[in-house]
Amino acid sequence: MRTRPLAKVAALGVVGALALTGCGSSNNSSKGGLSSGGGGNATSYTIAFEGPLSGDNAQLGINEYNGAQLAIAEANKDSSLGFKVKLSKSDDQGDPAKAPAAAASIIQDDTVMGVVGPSFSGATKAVAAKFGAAGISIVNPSASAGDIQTLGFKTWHRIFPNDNAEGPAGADWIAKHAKKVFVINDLSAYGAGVSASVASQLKKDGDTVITQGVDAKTTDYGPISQQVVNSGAKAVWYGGYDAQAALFAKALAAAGFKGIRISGNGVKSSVFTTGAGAAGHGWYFTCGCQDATVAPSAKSFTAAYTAMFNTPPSTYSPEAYDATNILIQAIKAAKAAGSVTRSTVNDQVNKTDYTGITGQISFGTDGDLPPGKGTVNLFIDQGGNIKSLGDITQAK
Amino acid sequence: MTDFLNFLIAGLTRGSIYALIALGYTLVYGVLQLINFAHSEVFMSGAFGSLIIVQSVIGRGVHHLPWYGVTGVLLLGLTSGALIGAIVAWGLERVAYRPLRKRGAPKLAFLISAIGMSFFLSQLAGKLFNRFSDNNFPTYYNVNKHLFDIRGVHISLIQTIMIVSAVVMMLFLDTLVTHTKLGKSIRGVAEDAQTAALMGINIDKTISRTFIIGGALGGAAGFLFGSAFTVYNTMGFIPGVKAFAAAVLGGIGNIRGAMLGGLLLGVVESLVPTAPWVGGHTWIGTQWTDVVAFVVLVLVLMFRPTGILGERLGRAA
Amino acid sequence: MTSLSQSPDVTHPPTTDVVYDVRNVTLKFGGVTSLSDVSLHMNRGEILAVIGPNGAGKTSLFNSLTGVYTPQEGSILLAARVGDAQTPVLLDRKFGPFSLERRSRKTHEINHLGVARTFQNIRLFPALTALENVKVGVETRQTSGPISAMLGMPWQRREERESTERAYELLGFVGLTHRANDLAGSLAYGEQRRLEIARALGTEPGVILLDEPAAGTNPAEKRDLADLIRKINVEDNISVLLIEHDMKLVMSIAHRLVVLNFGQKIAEGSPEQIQKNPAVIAAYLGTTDDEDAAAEGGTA
Amino acid sequence: MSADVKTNLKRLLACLGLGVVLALMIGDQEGNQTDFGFAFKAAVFHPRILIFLGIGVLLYLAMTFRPRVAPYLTRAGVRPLAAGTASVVASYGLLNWSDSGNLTNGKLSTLAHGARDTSGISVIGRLFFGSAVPGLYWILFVLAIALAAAAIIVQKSALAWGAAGLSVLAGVWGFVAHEMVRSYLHSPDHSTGAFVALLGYATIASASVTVARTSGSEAATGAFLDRIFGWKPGFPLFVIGTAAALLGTFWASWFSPTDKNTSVFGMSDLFHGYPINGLTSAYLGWLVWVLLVASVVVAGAATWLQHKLLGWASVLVGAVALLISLLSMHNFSRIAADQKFDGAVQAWQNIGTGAWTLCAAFTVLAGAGWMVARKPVDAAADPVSPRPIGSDSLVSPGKSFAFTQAMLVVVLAGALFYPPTATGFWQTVLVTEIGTYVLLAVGLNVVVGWAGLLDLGFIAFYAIGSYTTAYLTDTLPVKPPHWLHLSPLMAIPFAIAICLVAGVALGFPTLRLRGDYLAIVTLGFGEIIRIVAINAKSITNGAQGAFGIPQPVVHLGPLHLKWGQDPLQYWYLLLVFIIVVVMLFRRLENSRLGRAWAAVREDEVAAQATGVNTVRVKLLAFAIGASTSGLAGVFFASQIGYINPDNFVLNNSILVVAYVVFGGMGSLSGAIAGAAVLTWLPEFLKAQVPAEDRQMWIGAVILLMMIFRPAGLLPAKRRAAELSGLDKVYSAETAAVPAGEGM
Repeated sequence: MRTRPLAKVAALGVVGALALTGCGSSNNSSKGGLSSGGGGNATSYTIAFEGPLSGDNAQLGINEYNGAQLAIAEANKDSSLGFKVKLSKSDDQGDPAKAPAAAASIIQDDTVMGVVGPSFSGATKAVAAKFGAAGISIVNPSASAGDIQTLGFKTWHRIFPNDNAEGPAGADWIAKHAKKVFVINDLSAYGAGVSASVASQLKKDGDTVITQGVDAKTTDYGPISQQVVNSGAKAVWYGGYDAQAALFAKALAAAGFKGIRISGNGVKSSVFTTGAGAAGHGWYFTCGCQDATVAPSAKSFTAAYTAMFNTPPSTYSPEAYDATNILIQAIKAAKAAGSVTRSTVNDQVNKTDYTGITGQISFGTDGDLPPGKGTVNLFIDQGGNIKSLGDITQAK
Repeated sequence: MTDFLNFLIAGLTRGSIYALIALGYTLVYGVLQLINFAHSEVFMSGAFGSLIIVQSVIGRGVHHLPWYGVTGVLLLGLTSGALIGAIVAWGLERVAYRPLRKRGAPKLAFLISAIGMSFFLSQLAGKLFNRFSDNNFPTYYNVNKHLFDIRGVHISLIQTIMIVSAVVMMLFLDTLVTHTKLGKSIRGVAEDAQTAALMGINIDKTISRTFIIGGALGGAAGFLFGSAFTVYNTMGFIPGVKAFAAAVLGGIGNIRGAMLGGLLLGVVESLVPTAPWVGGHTWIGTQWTDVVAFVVLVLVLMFRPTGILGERLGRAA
Repeated sequence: MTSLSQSPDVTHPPTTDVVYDVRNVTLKFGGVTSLSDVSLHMNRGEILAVIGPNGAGKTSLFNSLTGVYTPQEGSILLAARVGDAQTPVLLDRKFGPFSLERRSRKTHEINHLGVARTFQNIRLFPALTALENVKVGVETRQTSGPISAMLGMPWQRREERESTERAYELLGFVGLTHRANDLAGSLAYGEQRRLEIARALGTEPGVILLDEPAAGTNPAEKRDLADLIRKINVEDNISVLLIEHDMKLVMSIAHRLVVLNFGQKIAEGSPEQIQKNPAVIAAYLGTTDDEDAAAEGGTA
Repeated sequence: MSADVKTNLKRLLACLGLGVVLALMIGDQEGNQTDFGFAFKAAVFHPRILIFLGIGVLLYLAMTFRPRVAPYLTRAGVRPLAAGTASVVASYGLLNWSDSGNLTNGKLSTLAHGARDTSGISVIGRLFFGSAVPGLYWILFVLAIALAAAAIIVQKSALAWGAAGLSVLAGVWGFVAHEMVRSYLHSPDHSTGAFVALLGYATIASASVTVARTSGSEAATGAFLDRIFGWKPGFPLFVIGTAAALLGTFWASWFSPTDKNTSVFGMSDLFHGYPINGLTSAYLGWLVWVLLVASVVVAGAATWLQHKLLGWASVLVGAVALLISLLSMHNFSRIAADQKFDGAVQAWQNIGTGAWTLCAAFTVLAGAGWMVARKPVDAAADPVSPRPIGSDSLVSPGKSFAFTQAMLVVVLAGALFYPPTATGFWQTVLVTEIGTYVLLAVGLNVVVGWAGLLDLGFIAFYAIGSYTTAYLTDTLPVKPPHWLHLSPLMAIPFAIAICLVAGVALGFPTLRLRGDYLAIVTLGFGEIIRIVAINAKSITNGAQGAFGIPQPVVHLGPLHLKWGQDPLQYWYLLLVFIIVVVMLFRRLENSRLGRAWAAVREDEVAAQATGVNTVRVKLLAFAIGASTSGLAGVFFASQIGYINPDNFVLNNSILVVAYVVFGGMGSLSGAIAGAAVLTWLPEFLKAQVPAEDRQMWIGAVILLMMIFRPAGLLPAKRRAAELSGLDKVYSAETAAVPAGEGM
C-alpha cells in the first residue's frame, strides 16, 4: 500500500509547526537563535490589544493599553505561571471602518490567544464576528453599548455593566433628588446610548426630562450651560467623556448652575478632576466598578500604574487591566487542562470567575455579565479626589 | 429678555474668537485667493506657545492674582501667542506656499499642501505636548467672575476680555490695512499682484507679512481660547472650519466682512438652536447647532453669492 | 403666478431682415453708467463694426448682447439665423402687473439661438488641443448624453466622428489643420485668434461677434484676418458684428459702423459717412488709436 | 558677495532648522505632565540632536555643492542606481523579511540577529546574516553602491563590472539566505523584503552594466524606457512574463506553506491517490509544463515577429492556460480542504506563491500578445484621425503608449494574483482601505479633477449610499416596504439613483457659487448629512448605527455566489467595480461631456459663450461623482456589515480630496495611485513608527509631494498645461458682478 503523504503531513497540524520551531532552537546556546522567544520551557503566548492608539480618541486607547501592559508585566514577573505573555497592539483609531484591518493583523498572528478590546462599541460590532470566526476570545474593557450581547458574537465577553444597566441605576438615583432633569449627550455612540437609557428611565420614574446633544468636538459650552440654567432643571446628566465634561463643568459653573451634576463611567477620571478644577467639585459619577480606595488590590494597582507610566490610571485603565488578567488566567487554566489553543482559551474565558480591581467578574451565555451581577456604585469628586459613596441603590 | 441677552453675550464671545481666526483666512485669501487650511494650526500653536511661555514666566502654582497681575498675564499671553502664531505662520508660508508659488502650482495643490502642513503641525504638537494631561492655563484669576450682573444679565471676566481684545485687534487691523504703507501694499497685491509688482511692491515680502499679521491675530486668539477653555493639539480644527465659514459668510477677502461673519455666526450658533425668545430649549436643540450654522451660510450665499459684504480686500462695505 | 414672459416688455414691429434689434439699452455698474440709451440694429448678412475710444462701452455692449451682463433698461431682440422669429434676450419676471426682476437669457442659451463670439483677450481652453477646442463648440449642438458615452453607443460614436470631421473642416477653414493635435495654449498668438474663430464657427452661428480680432497681430496677419472675416460673411452667410480699433481694417471690411463714446451712440452709417462725421472725428478719430484696451468694459 | 553669504547663511539656518524638526519628529512620545519643556529637552538637548544637526549640515552641503555634482547626476546609470539604492535600503531597513510570530518584528536586523546563531541554517546563510562579520549585508551593499558611484564618476568600466558582480552576489546571496531561513522556520511567509532587495540589486547591477557599456554620455531614462518598450511592443512583457513563469515553477512553493513547501514537482506525488479529477492530475503531472512552454513560445514569437495573428493566438493560449490552472488549483485545494490539511476549510486556501505567480505570468504573456494584436495600424499613414488626448496619452500612441499599456497589463496581473499571496492583514487593508478609497477617489476625480469643482463634502454621498443599503436590507429602525427587501448588490441601482438625486440637490442651489464658496458649502453639506445621521435616531438609529447589513449574494441562474468573512472575495468584487467604473469613466473623459468639463474648468465664461450649458455640465459632474461614491457606500456597508455616523466625518472628505490631488488631478491613474499610496502608507507605517505619529508622517509626505511635485504623482497630461495656475489673469467678466446680478 502506498503511503498517503497528504494525510501524513496533515496529522502534524498547526501545533506541530510550532513545535518544529521549538525543536530547532533547543540545541542552541543561550545567546540567541531565531526561536529564542519561544524556545526552552518558557512558552510564550500573545494577548492582543485592539483600540484607538491614534486619532481623536487615542487617549482612551492609551489608557487601556497601559492597563494591559501593567497586567502583562506583572504576569511575566510571576514565575509560577509557567509561560510568558506578550502584548501586541493593533490600532483601529476607534473607527469601525479601520477595525477590520486591525483585527486581521491580530488574527493572522498564530500566537495570539485572546484580545483585549476593541475599545469602542462601533469597532466591536464591526469585527467581533471576525474574531468569532477565528475562534479568538475577546474580552471587552470599555465597549458599553447595551445591544452588543444581543448580536450573537460567539467569543465576545464584557467585564462591566453595560449602558442599559448603568444608565437606569443612575437615573433612579437622580429621580430621588430632582423632578426636572437636563440630559445632555455628546452625540457619540457611548454618550448617546447611555443618555438615552438614563432619559427613558427618568421618564419612567415620572421626571420631566429635557434632552439635548452637544457635539463632542465642542469646546465652548457657554450656550448650553446657559440653557441648563434657564430651563430650571434641578439636575443635569452628561453622557460623554472626561475632557469634554471638564469643559462643560467649567461653563456650567460660570453660568451659575447650582443643582446636581452627574455623569457616567466615561468621565470618572483624573482628566476630569484636573481639567475641571474647582468647577468639578461636587460632580457625581456612576460606575459599574469598585471603589479604588477601598479595595486593596485596586490601591496597589494605582500605585504600580503610576510608577510605571508616570501618570495616574485614567478612564478604563482598571478595566483593561482586569480584562488582560482574565485572559492570562484563562491561558493558565487552558494550559493546566492540557492544550492552549484559541478555542480552549475561549472555553476557559467562558468559565471565568475572577475578582479583579473593578469587581467580581463572570460571564453569562451571551458574554455579558450575568443579570444582577456587577453593582453600580456612585462616586463624587470631592475637592479633586474621586470618592466612593457606595452602591448607588443604597446611596443617598 | 434676560435670557436673550445672556445667550447673545455667549454668542458674541464665541463669535469674537471666530472673527479673530477668520481674519487670518481673509487676509491670506485677499492676497493669494487661497484658503489657508493650516491657519487652524497657527491658532493651535499660539495656544500652546502662550501656555508654555506664560507658565514658565509666571509658574503654575500662582493663583488669584490681583488686577495688575491679571493684566500682566493677559498682555504676556497675548503677545506670546501672537509671537508664536506669527512665527509659525511665517514658516508656513515659506515651507508650504512659497515653493509652490514659485513653481506655479495649481490652486488645489496649495490647498493640499496646507492640509499636509495642518496634519503635520497638529500631530507634531500632539507628539510633543499632548501628554500634558493638564493642558489648561492655571487659574491665575477667576475667569468666570461676573464682571457685570445687571438684573440677571451677566458678563464674565473672560467674556469681557475676549470680546474687548477681539474688537481692539480688529480695529487695529482695519486701521493697519486702510491707513499704513504696508496696508496699501497688501491691498495692492490683493487687487492685482502683477500691477502691484510693476509699481515696485515686493510681492514676496508683502505676502510674508500678510501671513505674519494673520498669524499674530490667530495666535492671540489661540491664547484667548486656551485661557477660556483648554489647549490640545486638534483644538484648531473645529474653530478653524467655523472661522472659514464665517469668513465666507462675511465675504472672504473682506476684513470687515470677516468680523461681521464671525460675530454673526457665533450669535446664530448661540441663539437659534436654543431659541430663548420662544422660551424653549426644545425648539431646535443644540444637537443641530452645526446644521443651523451651515444652513444659514447656504441661505446667505444663495442670496448674496459673494457673502454679506462682498469680496475684495480693502473695498470693505 | 410668477411667470417668465416670453414677450418683450416693449412691442416691436416684426422686422425679418434684422439680426439684432437693440433699443434704448442702459447698463449700469453701481453708480457708473456703461451704456446709456443705446439703440442700434444689425441687418442680416452685413458686417457691422462698433468702434469707439477706450471705455466707450463696446465690450459692455457685446456682453449685453450675449447675456453676460443684464442691462437695466431697454430691450434686445434677436433673430440670428435665417427664418428665426425674433426672440427677446432680456426677460422680465412678472408678478401680475409688476415687473419683479429682470434677467438676461443665459449666455449659452443665446449661443444656442445662433450667436457666437470671440473675446478681446483670447479665451481658449489652453489645456485642450486645437481640435478639441473646436469640438467643444461643435458638440454643443449634439444630443448624446453621458450614459451613451460611457456605454459607447453607436449613435454616440457617430456623433463623435461627425464632430471630429466638422472640427477638421473648420480648422482647415481657418488654416490650422497642421496644429490640430497641439495644445491650444502652445499656439502662436495669431493662431489662437483664428482658433477662437473656428471654435465660434463650430456652434453653427447665424451671427458672430468678434471682439478686437486684430489686436496684437502683425500687418500680414491682419490681411489674412480681413480675408477670413469676409469669407465667413460671404461663404457661410454669417452676419458679423465687429469691435476693432484698427481703422484701416474696419474701413476695409465693414459695411456699416456704429460709434460709441462714453456709453452713448454718437454716430451710425457707412464707412464713408463715419469718416466724415464731425462728432466722430472730435470724439474718436482725432484722439487715439491705442491698442491697449485693458481698462475697457466691465471695470469701467 | 555679501548677498551670496547671506543666501548661504539662510540656507544653512534652514537646513539646521530642518534637522531640529526631524529631531522632534523622530523619537518616543515625549512630554511629561509635570515638567514643561521636557519634550524639547529630550528632543533637543540630548546628544542625539547632533546627529540631526549633522543631517542638516549634510543637506546644506548637498544643496550648496549641487551645481558641482550636477553634471555627474545626468550621467547614464545614475537614476537606476538611485532607484536600486532606495529599494535596497527600504528592503533592509523597513520591509519584513519574515512573518514568524516568534520574532518581535520581521525586519532584517531582527531576523539576522537571530539567524546568525541558529545552527539549523547553513553556514552560507549565517555568513550573510553576519555570523562572522556583523552586518555583512550592509557592508556588501555600501561596497556595491560605492563601486558603482566610483565607476560613474571616473568612468572606468572595470569598476563598473566589479560593482555589477558585487550587487548580483549580494542580491542572490540575500535571497538564498532568506530561503534558508524560510525553509528552516517552516511558517507561513508573506514577506517581501528579500524579493525587493533582489530587485534593487538587479537594478544596481543593470545600472553598473549601463555604466560599463557607455561612456559618460547623458542619460535620458524616460527616452530609454520608451525605446525599450516601443522597440517591439509587448516584448518587455514577454520577458517579464517568462521570468515570472520560471520563478513560479522552479522556485516558489505551490502548496501549503506551513506544513509542506511543495514545489510544482512534488505536487503530483503529494496528491497521488486522492480523488483529484483527470484534468488536475494531468495538470500536475505534465500539462502545466506544456501550457508554460506553449504560452512562452507563442508569446515570444508574437512579440518578436510582431505578427497580429500570433498575437491573438498568444492571448488565446494565455487565457486557456490561465483557466486550466485556476480549475486545477480549485480542484486540488478543495480536495486538501476536505482532508482538513493544514487547517484549511475551503477551496483556494493554502495555495502557495508559485501557483499564483504562474497565473500572473500567463496573464502577462496573454497581455503581451494583446499588445501585438491591438497595435495601431500605422498612425503616420492616417494624419486626419484624431489622437485621443486622454489623461494618460497626450503624446502620440507610439512609445509611451506602449509603456502605458505594458504597465496596465502588469498592474492588472498584480491586482488579480498578488492579493492571494499577501497576509490576511494586507488583504483586509486592500479591501477596507485601499480599494474602497480608490473607488471614492475615482468618483471625486470627476468633480475635482475634471469639472474643477472643489467638493469638501464628498463623503456625504458615501454615507447616503451606505444608509440606503442599510435601509433596503432592513437594518434601520425605519423599515422598507416588503417588496423592497433587497440583497446588498440589488441595492446598488437604488443607491446610485439616490446619490444622483442628492448630488443634483446639493448642486442646484450652490453651483452658481465659485470655487471656495462652493468648498465651504459642500463641506457644510457633508457635516449636515453626518449630523442628521446622528440625530435622526428614529430613522438611522443615531450614533449606534446599523448592524447586521447582510453580505452580498449573487443568484444568477446556475451561479450562486455568497460572500463571507474572507477579504479576498470582497477584493475581487471591488476589483470588478473599479474596473467597470474606470472603463466607463475613460470613455466619458474623451466624450463630449469630458471635453465640456475641461472647458468649464478652464474658462467658464468662454465655455458659456461657446454654448456649453455650464450648470448642466457641473450638475452632471456632481451627480456622476456622487453616484460612484454611492456605489462605494453600498460596497462598504455590506462588506463591513455595520455602519455608524463615525465613518463619515469631515476628515475623510478632506482626505479623499488629498488623494486625488496627491495622485494628480484629472488623471484616472493618478487618482487611483494617489488613493492607493496614501491609504497604504498609514498601514505600512504601523510597522515603522509609533501609531500616534503616523498622521504626522503622512502630513509630511503630502507636504513634500506638493512642494516638489505639485502636479501630483501621475499628473494628467491635460492638467499639466495648466501649471501656470496663479498667473492666470481673470478678466473683467468674472471679477465684476454687475448690479443686476444680485438676484
